[in-house]
Amino acid sequence: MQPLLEVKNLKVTYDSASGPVQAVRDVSLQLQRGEVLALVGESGSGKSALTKSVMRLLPPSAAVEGEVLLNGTDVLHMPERHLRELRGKAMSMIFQDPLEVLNPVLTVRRQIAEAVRLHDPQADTEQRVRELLRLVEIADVERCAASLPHQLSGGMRQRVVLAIALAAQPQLLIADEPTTSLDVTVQAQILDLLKSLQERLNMATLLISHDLSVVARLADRVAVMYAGKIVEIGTAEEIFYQPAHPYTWALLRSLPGFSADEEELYALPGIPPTLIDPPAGDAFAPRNEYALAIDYEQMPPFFRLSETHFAATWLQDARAPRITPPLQRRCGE
Amino acid sequence: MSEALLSIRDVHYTHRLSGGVSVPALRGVSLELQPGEIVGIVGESGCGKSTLARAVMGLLAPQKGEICYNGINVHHPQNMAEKRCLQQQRQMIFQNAALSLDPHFSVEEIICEPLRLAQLAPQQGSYREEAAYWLQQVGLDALFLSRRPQQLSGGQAQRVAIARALAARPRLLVADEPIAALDVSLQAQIVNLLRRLQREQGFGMLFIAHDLAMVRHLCHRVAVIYQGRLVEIAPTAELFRAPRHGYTKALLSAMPLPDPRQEKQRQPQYYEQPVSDGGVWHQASPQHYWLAEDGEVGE
Amino acid sequence: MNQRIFQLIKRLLIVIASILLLSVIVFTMSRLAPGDPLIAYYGEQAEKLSVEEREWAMERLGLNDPLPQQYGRWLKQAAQGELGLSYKYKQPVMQVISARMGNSVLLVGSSFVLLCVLSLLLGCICACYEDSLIDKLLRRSGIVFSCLPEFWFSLLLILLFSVLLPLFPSSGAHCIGRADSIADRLHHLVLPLAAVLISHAWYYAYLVRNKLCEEVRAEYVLLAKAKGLSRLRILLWHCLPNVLPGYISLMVLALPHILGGTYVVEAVFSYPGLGALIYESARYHDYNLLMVLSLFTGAVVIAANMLAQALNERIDPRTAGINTEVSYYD
Amino acid sequence: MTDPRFELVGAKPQAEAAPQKMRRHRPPYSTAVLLALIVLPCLLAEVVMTRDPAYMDLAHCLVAPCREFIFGTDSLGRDIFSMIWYGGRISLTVGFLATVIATALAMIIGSLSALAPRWLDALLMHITDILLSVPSLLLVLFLQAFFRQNSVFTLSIVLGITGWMGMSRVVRTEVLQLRGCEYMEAARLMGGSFFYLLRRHLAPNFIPSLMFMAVMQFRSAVMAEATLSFIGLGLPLEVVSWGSMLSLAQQALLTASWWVVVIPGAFLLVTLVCVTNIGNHLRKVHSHGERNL
Repeated sequence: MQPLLEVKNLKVTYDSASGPVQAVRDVSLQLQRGEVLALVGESGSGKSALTKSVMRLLPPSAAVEGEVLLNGTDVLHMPERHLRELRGKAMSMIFQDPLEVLNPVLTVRRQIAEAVRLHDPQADTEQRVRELLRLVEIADVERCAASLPHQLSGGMRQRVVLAIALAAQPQLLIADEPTTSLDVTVQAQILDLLKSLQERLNMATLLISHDLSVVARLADRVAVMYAGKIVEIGTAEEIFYQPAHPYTWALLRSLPGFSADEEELYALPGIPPTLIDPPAGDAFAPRNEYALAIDYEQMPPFFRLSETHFAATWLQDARAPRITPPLQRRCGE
Repeated sequence: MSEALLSIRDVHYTHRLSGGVSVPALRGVSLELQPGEIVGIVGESGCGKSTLARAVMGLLAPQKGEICYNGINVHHPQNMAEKRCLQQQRQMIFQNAALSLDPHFSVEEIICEPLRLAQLAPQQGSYREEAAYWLQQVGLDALFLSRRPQQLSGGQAQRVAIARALAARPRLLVADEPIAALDVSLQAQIVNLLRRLQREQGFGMLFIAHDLAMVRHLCHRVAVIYQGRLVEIAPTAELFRAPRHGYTKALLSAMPLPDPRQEKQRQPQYYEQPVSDGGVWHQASPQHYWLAEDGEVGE
Repeated sequence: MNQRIFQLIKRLLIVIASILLLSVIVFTMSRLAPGDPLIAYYGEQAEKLSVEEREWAMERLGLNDPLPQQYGRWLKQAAQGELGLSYKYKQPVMQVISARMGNSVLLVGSSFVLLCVLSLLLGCICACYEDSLIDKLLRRSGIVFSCLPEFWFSLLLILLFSVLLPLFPSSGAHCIGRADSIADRLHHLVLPLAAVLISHAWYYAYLVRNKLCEEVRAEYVLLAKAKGLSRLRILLWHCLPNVLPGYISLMVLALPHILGGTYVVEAVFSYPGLGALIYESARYHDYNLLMVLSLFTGAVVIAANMLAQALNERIDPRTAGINTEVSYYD
Repeated sequence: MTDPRFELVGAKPQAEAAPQKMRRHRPPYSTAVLLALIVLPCLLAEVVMTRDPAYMDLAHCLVAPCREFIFGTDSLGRDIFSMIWYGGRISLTVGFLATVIATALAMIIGSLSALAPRWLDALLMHITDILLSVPSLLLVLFLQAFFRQNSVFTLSIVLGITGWMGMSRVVRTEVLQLRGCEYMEAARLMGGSFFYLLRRHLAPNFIPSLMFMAVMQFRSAVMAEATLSFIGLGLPLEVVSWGSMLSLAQQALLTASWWVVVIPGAFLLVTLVCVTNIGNHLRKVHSHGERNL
C-alpha cells in the first residue's frame, strides 16, 4: 500500500548568525493512513524543521534537499499554487503556542470561516464554523466564535487552532508540540481530544514533542530524533518497553517515572551539539556513557531489530559488547 | 515546633488593571516554611502562584495579611538591619533566566553583584575566585566568567542565575518556575543541581512549578493552589499517595506516564469547579491538610 | 451603548481641554514675545505715541492687566468669533485666514491623502518582495529622502522643471485672471504637490515596510499559510490589520511634520496658502495672526489624533483605552 | 576476539561551549569616512579656505565654478568653496548645541514622567502631545521673537527648546520598559539603591538608544536651521551657514545659477544621510528571525 506520507533522505540547512546549521540530516520515514507517528527529541534536534519542511513552511533561506511525497506527489518541488490546495485540505498543522499563531486582531469566527471558505466556497460557513467548534468540544460556541484570541484561555485557543486545522478534513494532521505551552490538566484534555478526533476522523497524525511521556497516550509509532537524525524508530511499545538506543534510554531515564534512584533524577549530561559543524561519528557519543570507540569515528547505520523497529547505534552490532539498558520501570504507582 | 523561616498568613492580593478592572490573584493563602525545607507550590497558570512568590519577595504588597521572614515583616522592615537581612538572606530565581541577567554585565559581575551590594567579603579570596567557585558549583567552567548573557543558552543562563542567587548565601530561595522554559533533560539537570546545593547549603526554598513530575523529586512538602486559594498541603509522598482535594486528584491523574499500555487505557479526571471563599480545612494526617467545600463531607 | 456614549463624551472633553490648553500656551507665548504690543493695534504710529498716550492706550486695551485676565478676555472674544486684527493686513485675522484657507486645504488635503495611500502601497509592495531590487531601492531612497530639506528639494524642482525645462509654473496658485480654471489650478499644484509627496512618501513607506516585515515574522503567518492562503491574501488580510493601528497613529503624529513641510513648500512656491502667511506674519511680528494660525493647526492635529484613536479601536479592539504608543523614530 | 573499535569507551564530556558570538553589524566605514571628509575640513575651516568667506568680491558675482572659484561665487560675490567649510562649521555647531539642549530636556522630562506618579505622568505627556501637535517650525517662530537678532547661540537655544518633545516620549517608554525589566527587579531585590540601579543598570542599557535619538535630533536640528535661514528667519545673511547660503538660492534660480542652489544643498544632504546611517547603525536594527511569508 502506498503510504500517505513518505519522507526520503530529507536534508534541511538553515542560515544562522554563526553559519549554516544542518537542522535535518538525512531523514527518511513513512506514515500510513490513520496512523499516529510521534517525533521526540530535545529542542534543536530538528523535529520542527522536519515538519515545517513537510508543510513547506520553512523560510526561503532554508535549503531543503530530498523528497517529501504526499499521496505519491512531491511536495517539495510543487508550484506554490498547487501547494496551497494541499495545505489545509490534504495536510494541516497545529502549533506550540496558540496565542502566537492566531491573528490577534481577527475574531475566532473570521479565522475559522476563512479556512472553511477557502476549500469549500459553497459551504454554509456560519453553520460549519459552529460545527467545527462543537467538534473540538467547545461548550459556548457563540461566545467563543465572537471572541478575539486574547480573550480565550490557553486550552480554548489550542482548540480553536485545531478547529482551523480540521476545517477541510485533512488526511494528515501535524501537531508541533501542541501541549507544551499548556498546563498539565489542560494538556491531558487536549491530548484526549486529539486522540478521539484522530480515531473518529481517521486522520494520520504526526505528533511532535520533547517529552516522551506526552506521546505515550497517542502514538502508534515513535521516532526519536537527535542532532538532526532519527536515532531510533519503532512502535510505541517497542520504544517504551524495548528501547535500543542509548539516547532513548537517557530520555526515558530522565522521566520521573523511570528514574532508578528514588531520590536523584537522572540527568543527561552536557548539551546537544551545534549542527553548524556536526561531528564525524555518532553525534550523541560525547554524552553517551555507553559510547564505543567506533562511535567517535563512524556514523552508525540503522540496525533492524524487528519488522518495525530500527536503531542507529553500534551497540546493536554483533561485535559490540552486550549492554543491559539502565532502566527500571517504576511507573504505575 | 521550631521557629518558621517564612510564614505567610492569610494573604489576599488583587491585581488592579487599567479601566477599573480588578482580578483577584490570592484569596487568603497561609503557609509556613521551616529552615532548610523545600516547599513546592503547584497550580495552573494564572492561579496566583507567581503572585505569591512576588509577594514573598516584597515586590508586591498584599492588600490583606502579612508575610514574615524570620519574624521580620517582609513589607515593613523595622530598621536598616532588618532590611539588609532581607536583601541578603532572601534570594530569587526567575522563570526566564536570560531576562533576569543584565545584558551589559559579564557572568563574573552578575555573580558578584549580590556580594558587592551586601558588602560581603568574598569567601574564596577575591571576587573573581568567588565567582569561579560558584560557577563550578553550578557545573559550569570558569571560562564562562567573561561571557555575556546573550552568549548563554537557556540552561546555562538559569545556572548563572542560580549561582548569583546562592553567592549571597541566602537562607531562603524563592524559585519562580525556574524549569518551565527548559527541555525535559535540562529540567532534570536543574532540579538535581538545586537539590544538591540545597543539601550542601541548607537553605529553605519555595519552589514554584506548574507540574508535579519534578516537584516530587525535589520538595519535602507540596502546596496546591487553585484559583488563588490553597486547597491542599501535604508531605510530597503523602500527597502523591493519597490526594484528597478534587483538583489535586485531577492534577495527578493528568500527569502523563511513559507507558503506552497504561496510558491508552487511562481515564483522566478533570476538575473545573470554582472554589468558593468558604470551605473547611480538614486534616487527613498529621501534616496533610485539605480544603473541603461547604457541604462536601470530609472523612 | 451607554458606555459608548460615555466614551464619546469623555473623548470630546479631552479634545476641548487639549485645545484650551494649547490656546493658553500659544497665548502666553505671543504675549510674552518682546516687541511693542501696541504695534499690533496702531501699526507704525505706535512708535510716535507720547508716554501719556501709550499709558492711556495700554490701559484702554487692558494690556496692563495680569495675563490670566487678558487671556479670559481674549477667550471670550474668541468664542464670539473675534480673534483680533492682523497688524500686517489691517484686517480681522479670520478674514485673512479664510481668504487663503481654500488653497492650503487643497494642497495639504490632497498631499496628505495621496501620501497615506502611496506610502501604504509602496510599503506593501516592498514587504511582499522583501530584499528584492525594488525593496533595496526603497530602503536607500527612504533614508536619502528623509534627509532632504523640503525647501531645497522644491528649489531643485523649480530649477529643473520651471527654469531649465519650463513645464510647470514656479509660483502662485493660478495664473492672473484664471482663478476659475480647474486645469490651471491643477497645473500650478503639480510641483508643490510633488515636492511634498516625494520628500515624505518614501520615508513613511519605509516605516510601513519595516512594520510589515516585522509582522511577516509573526507566528500567525505560519498558521495562515498552513490554511492554504496565498501570500498576497496573508499580507493584506492578516498582516495589514495588525499594522494599520500603528500606521494610523504614525500618520497622525506625522501630520504636524507634513503640515510644517507643506508650509515651507508653499513659501518656496509663493503659493498663496497659510504657509506663506505664517512666514510673513513671523517676519513682520504679526503675533496675533501667528497665534491664530498655530492654534488652528494644533486643533486640527488634536482632532485628528482623537479620530485616529477611535479608528484604531475599531480595527484592533485590544487597543481600547490604551494609547497606541508609536515612536516617531522607528 | 574483540574488535578494538567496539570497545566501550563511554562519554567524552566536552566543555560546555557557549553559543558562538552573534554576527555583528559591520560598522558603516564608508559613511564614517565620507562624514569625516566633510566634518574635518569644516572644523579646520581656516586652513582649507582659499578666501575670506565674508569678502564680497563685487567684481565676481555669480561666477560659475572655475579654477579660481572651485564652487563658483554667489550673487554677492562671495567664494562658495570657502563658505561651504566656514558655513558648515556654523551649521554643525547649531545642530550640535541644539541637540545637547533638546537631549538634556528630553532626558529630564521623559524620565521624570516615567518615574513620577501617574497623574503627573499623564499631565506631562499631555502637554508634550499638545506641543507635538503644533508644527515645530511654528513654535520656533514664536520663540525667536524673544531674540531680536538671531545668533548661532540663540538659534541653537530655540531649536533645542522646540525639539525635545518627540524624544521625551521615546525616553519615557524606554525608561518604563527598562524599569519593568527582570534584571532591574533582581538588582532591586539584592538591595541596589535607586542611584545604583541608575548607574549600573539603567544607564548602560539606555545609552545606545539615547545615542540614536540624539543623532536623529541632530539631523532635524541641522535641517531646521537650514530651513529657517533659507526663509530669512534664521541666521542673517552675514552669518554664513549652509542655510543662509541657500537663502540666496531663490534669486539665483532666476539666473539659472545652479551652483548656488545645488552645492550647499548637496553638502547638507550628504551630511544628513551619513548621520542617519550612523544613527541606524547605533540602534543596531536587525530584523530578528526568519520571515514566515
